[in-house]
Amino acid sequence: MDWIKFAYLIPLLPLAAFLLIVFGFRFFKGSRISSYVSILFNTASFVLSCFVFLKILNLEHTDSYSGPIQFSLSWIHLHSVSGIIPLHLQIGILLDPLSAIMALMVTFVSTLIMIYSIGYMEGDPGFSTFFSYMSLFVMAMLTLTLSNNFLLTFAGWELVGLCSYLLIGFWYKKPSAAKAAIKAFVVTRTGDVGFLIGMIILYWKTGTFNFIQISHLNLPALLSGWLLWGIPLLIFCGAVGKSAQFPLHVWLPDAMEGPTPVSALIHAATMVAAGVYLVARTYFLFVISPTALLVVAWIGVFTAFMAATMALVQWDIKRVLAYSTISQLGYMMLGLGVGPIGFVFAIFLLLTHAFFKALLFLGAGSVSHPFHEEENPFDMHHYGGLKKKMPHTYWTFLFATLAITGCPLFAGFFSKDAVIDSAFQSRILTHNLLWGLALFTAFLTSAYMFRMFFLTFHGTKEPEHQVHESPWVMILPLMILAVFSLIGGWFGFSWYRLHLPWHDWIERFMNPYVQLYHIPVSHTIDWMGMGLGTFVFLAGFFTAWVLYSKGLRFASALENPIIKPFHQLFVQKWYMDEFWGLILSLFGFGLSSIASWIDTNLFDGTVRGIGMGTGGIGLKIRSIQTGFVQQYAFIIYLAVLILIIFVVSGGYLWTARFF
Amino acid sequence: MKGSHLIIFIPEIAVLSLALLLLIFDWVTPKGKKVWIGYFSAVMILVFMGGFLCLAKNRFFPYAASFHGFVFDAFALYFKELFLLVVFLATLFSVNFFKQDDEGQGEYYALLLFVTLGCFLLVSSADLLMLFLSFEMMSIPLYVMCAYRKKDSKSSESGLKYFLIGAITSALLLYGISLVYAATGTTNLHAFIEGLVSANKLAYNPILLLGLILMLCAFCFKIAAVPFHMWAPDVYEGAPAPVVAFLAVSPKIAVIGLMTRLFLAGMQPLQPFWVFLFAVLAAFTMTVGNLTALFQQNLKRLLAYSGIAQIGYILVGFASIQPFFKNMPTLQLGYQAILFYLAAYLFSDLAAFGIVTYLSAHGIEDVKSLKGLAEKNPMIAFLFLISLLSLAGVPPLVGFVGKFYLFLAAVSSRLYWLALLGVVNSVISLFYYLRVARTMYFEKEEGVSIPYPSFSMQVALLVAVLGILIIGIYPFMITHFSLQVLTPLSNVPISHVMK
Amino acid sequence: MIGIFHYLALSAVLFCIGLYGVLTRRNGIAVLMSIELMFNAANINFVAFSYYFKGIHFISGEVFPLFVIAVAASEAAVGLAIILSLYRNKKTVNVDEANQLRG
Amino acid sequence: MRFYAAADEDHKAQKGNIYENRIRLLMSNSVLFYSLAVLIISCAFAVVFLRNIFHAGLFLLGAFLGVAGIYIALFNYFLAAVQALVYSGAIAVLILFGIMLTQRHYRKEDPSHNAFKWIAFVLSFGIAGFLVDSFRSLKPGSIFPVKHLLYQMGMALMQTYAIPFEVISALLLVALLGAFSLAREKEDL
Repeated sequence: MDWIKFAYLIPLLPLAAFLLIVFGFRFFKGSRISSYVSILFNTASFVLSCFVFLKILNLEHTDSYSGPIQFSLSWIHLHSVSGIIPLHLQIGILLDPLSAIMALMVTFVSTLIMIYSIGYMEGDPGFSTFFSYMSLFVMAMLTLTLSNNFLLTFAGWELVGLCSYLLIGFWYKKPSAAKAAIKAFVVTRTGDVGFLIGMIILYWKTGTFNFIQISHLNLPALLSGWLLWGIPLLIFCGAVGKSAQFPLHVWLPDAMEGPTPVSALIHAATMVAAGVYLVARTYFLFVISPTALLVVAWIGVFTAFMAATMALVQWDIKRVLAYSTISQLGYMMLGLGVGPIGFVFAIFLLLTHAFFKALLFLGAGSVSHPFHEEENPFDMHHYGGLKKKMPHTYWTFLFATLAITGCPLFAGFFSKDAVIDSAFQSRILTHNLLWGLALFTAFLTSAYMFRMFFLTFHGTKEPEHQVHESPWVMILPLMILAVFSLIGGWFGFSWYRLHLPWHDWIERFMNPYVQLYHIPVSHTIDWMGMGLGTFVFLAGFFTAWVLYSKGLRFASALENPIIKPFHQLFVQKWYMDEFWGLILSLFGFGLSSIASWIDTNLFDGTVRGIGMGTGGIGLKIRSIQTGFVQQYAFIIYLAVLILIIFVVSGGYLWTARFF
Repeated sequence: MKGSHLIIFIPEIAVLSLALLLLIFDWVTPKGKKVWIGYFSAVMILVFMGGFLCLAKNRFFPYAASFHGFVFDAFALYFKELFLLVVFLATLFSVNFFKQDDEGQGEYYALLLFVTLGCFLLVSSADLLMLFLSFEMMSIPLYVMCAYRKKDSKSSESGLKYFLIGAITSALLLYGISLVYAATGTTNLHAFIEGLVSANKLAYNPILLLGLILMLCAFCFKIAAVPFHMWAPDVYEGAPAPVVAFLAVSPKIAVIGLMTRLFLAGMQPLQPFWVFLFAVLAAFTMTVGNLTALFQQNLKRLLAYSGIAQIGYILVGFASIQPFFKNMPTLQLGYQAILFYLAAYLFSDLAAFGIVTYLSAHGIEDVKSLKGLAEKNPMIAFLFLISLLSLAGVPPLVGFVGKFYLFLAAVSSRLYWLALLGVVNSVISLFYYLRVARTMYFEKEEGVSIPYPSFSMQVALLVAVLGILIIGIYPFMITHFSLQVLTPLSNVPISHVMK
Repeated sequence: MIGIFHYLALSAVLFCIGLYGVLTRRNGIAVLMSIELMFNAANINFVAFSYYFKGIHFISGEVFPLFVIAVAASEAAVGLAIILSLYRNKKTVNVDEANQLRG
Repeated sequence: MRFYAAADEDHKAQKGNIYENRIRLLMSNSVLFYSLAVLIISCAFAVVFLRNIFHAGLFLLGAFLGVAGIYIALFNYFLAAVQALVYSGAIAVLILFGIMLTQRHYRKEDPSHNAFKWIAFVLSFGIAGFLVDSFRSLKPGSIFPVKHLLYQMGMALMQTYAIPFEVISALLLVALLGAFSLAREKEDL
């Protein structure tokens, strides 16, 4: 049985869960059934993704592999008379290594997070609603992932944005949550405008939305002049918004107002990675334009650096993680931007990052669980010395920290450091600058992560609250994710040539891309890269240990005239919120004054006139309706009379000339 | 006529037998079990729907067959499936409108089926006599059903108004038919069309045009096009709610189907004459419907005017059918758009009327009394919102896709002003749909909560709303089917006639 | 010599008298009677055309009135039932007094 | 026109048939037509103008009978019989019953016509003028009688119009059902 045909069920199963919960709402209310429904359908989707993944894996190692698999359905098909292009839009799914592994990751992580949410959301009045939104989100994310054309991708793209909005504002009674939801919506939408414009120009030039069809076209010939770098950059705008890259990163830290599982799933593991995925999916547009690639790389590395500096000074544990997410996404963009050499590593980082970042968020949720009566349960001022009280959380959190900071043998060591080294390997002078900045950021990463870790779990502070370990339903996903944070990296250290059986697994899996984009494969062991990676990890660790592990020694350092302005800059988030506020107000002021002038002088009169006019006509027509049946007959009769005169006088011959 | 030829009448025979069976059932069902009559009817209708589809797939889908003024083809079958869907939903709406032991339930459902039979015959008719009879078959039971609530003077008045206007237009139709017969010497549509096509001179025979105009007036009455629309709001307001749901959809679809068949089969020579008429009718119907709806407080009246506006949009499709495009008439967007919009209208309007039926059973008749509905009953409010947004044409719901096709058709026929007017009208219509939505969602009122709808109502609403969503998201289902349905109709008028 | 035109003129006049009655009579039953006059006018047309222009379909015109008579009977029956039902509720058969529904 | 040409050929073929004398008789005798026309139109005027609704009903009977006469003038005796039986015998009587049932609350001082009566009068006869005017273009066709008209009608009813014949039976059933359920005293909905 060729069950790969059922791959379209992967996004449809979570949709079914969503519909079931929505329509069964009143039966599920106040019970856990909705969570079971979500998890069941999600698991089914995960199993299906596994099958698809294995199938693709097998296909590639046989001779029968003949490019990506697509299933398409006609969506809108209009014949039309002359003058208008026949419109034939399709929807369909595309199964290739990239989408298969992404779908696998999304379903896997979301299943674990849903299991975790049973414990976390226990007793919340919006329990069922929460799970329905989560299912809808997973469906949208999978649509985006598996789509074979821009149109469906865009639909999924907007739908994940909507779900993110709903879930950030889930506790909408908190004003900050409502505000953050709107901010996230507006900021990401700014980027989407670019995406939409780029997509439409591309359709106009190529006549199709299909990824594969476009990638087979001779693009440099079709897209001349500025379009060659303009289109990829317009599409990159969408990625900048969704993946929270500079300068549109400002929404992500505020998005932490949502429930923690939402932060873990949407704002760490999946949705924010969608921007990276989009760039990877449309990489055929980027590789033809070095300019576009350079912009991507620089935005990526600068975002990584800036976010890391801000993460250094945050006191809210979830905000530290949010900035770290932005920083890691910057690394992924860097990997894509340095050219094909970093492509595979960027994807690899995307996957491993999903595991350890989800784990970090869930761990933070677990940590904050006992503090839920505080005004801000995520404030690290409350924490300290939690190691003894929450051993499971502690150990899993440690694994994630080691993974993200690049401790040898953990996932980040293989993925993140590979991305950094790919910048070095590309042997372009400017790229070496990128590499330097990226390496320094790796040091900062190590520093801020351990700062957070020490502040939370070490120290001698005795917590005021009755601290307890979280329930098993929350711990179990943590443990699974911890295992993957450790071994996740082992599947892809080909670049280090350590010659284990699965040593170049990710590279082999990505083989179609390696061939498509002519990705050079290195055959030497890069001792220097490994050494430097380990070095910056250790440097960051010791910096944090010296400053934070043994009580707080940094207070005096803050008074140092050199450090103080930087500290101020970081605490104020590089004044980015103010920057946008200024732009908005300047722009808004200019625009609004023009608009108000037009409004008062031009439109208002007209609109009011039209409004009164239509209203007046409406009332007049209504007053004809007297309820007197013979009057209706009379009007019909008058109409008949007019029509008869129209015929008998030959008026139709006269009017026919106009058509 | 051989016995085996009866197969082309299977849909009609099935519906007629079910109607008669229900009458007998009403007689033998003991008191206290009467409610099952409705369920039985609904289940049987569902069986018919499946059965006809299977028949179509296996036996005679690509073929067209006719027997003396009765045509059976894929086009008719498409409409018959739509009618069955309407009567299925209307039956489910009605189940809880009756009290448990009410008399006359069997008759009521039988009358619904008789109207459906009339609609069946209308889209299958290829003879003016057949057309007239099926037109009457469609109307007479509806007159009765409008006045079905006998103790309510509003219901009687509604029946009277519908009857009087209906009878007058029947007389117009009949007189028109007699004039058409005078001009062409035949009542058979195919003979008539052959005559039209072969002799263009006939097309400008004033007697023929007079006859056709009078017939058109009768059709316009049924579909409530301006200025033949004035009965609609009054009748809708007074008639029982489930009857209105049925009345607002089935006959309109049937008449539009008949008009499509007439055009597709051979009104092309008369096209320059029609296009102006339909453009003007469409413009007036849309605009008057929407403007008047702005001020309506009563929900049924609001939906009546909204339905008038919807018909205006469909007439845009008729106006954009282009003249002298004989080689590929079905490739014209106009036909496809009309067929698609009918399905869109069916789902959206039935969902809205279903909810109005449910609300009126709980004493809510006005927009004002919807206050706080979103708090009291979020599911109903949500479903109502979806159906209203679909009527307004908001993506990704089915109404949007339908309007998109219609206006695209108008643009492709260079009727830019009409397309523009249509868009402006859609915007105007948003005002009153959103007024309802605002009342439901943002105006608070403490009050008793409204119970959840009954099982049958839930099933019906679910079907309608899922239709809105699924076809809206994946319109190819219907566009593909409508293309299949249209193609044989235009290429081969009627290939073989059974003797 | 009486030709087709005479019959048609007769039917047109009859039709318009019926129309006048429909538009102006207040009594619902009188409106019903006027509608019957309109039906009869159409019937005269059918038979006259069939008689004067005999083509292959002449029989349609001869048979059509039979059906119209049956339809008229059923319309009259239903119409009277509705008018009676209104009469029970409002104690009047005047159609212009049925104007509860309006606006 | 094809149809008309065919009719002419038919006509030639049927020359000299037995009905010819009677045709001449009837057609030359325009007195019959005009007297019937005067009867019908005066009865119709009475129907729409008379104040007394019962008298109007009686004149309706007269108009129906006049139309039956027109059918005789057009040699369709069967239709004339049906007209006399069904229209005059059933429908008119039904209407008269209806009148009698609703006379209890009759107020004599009420106007019998509504406010449209003048404008409707002008416009109705305007429309008649238009119709008559457009009929002028019709050429008077050639006439001939049909042999065994009743037989042909019967065959048509059983063959060509078999389906409408079935439909009309269903329609009558529906009307019966509807009238019955409305006339029944009990509340239905």
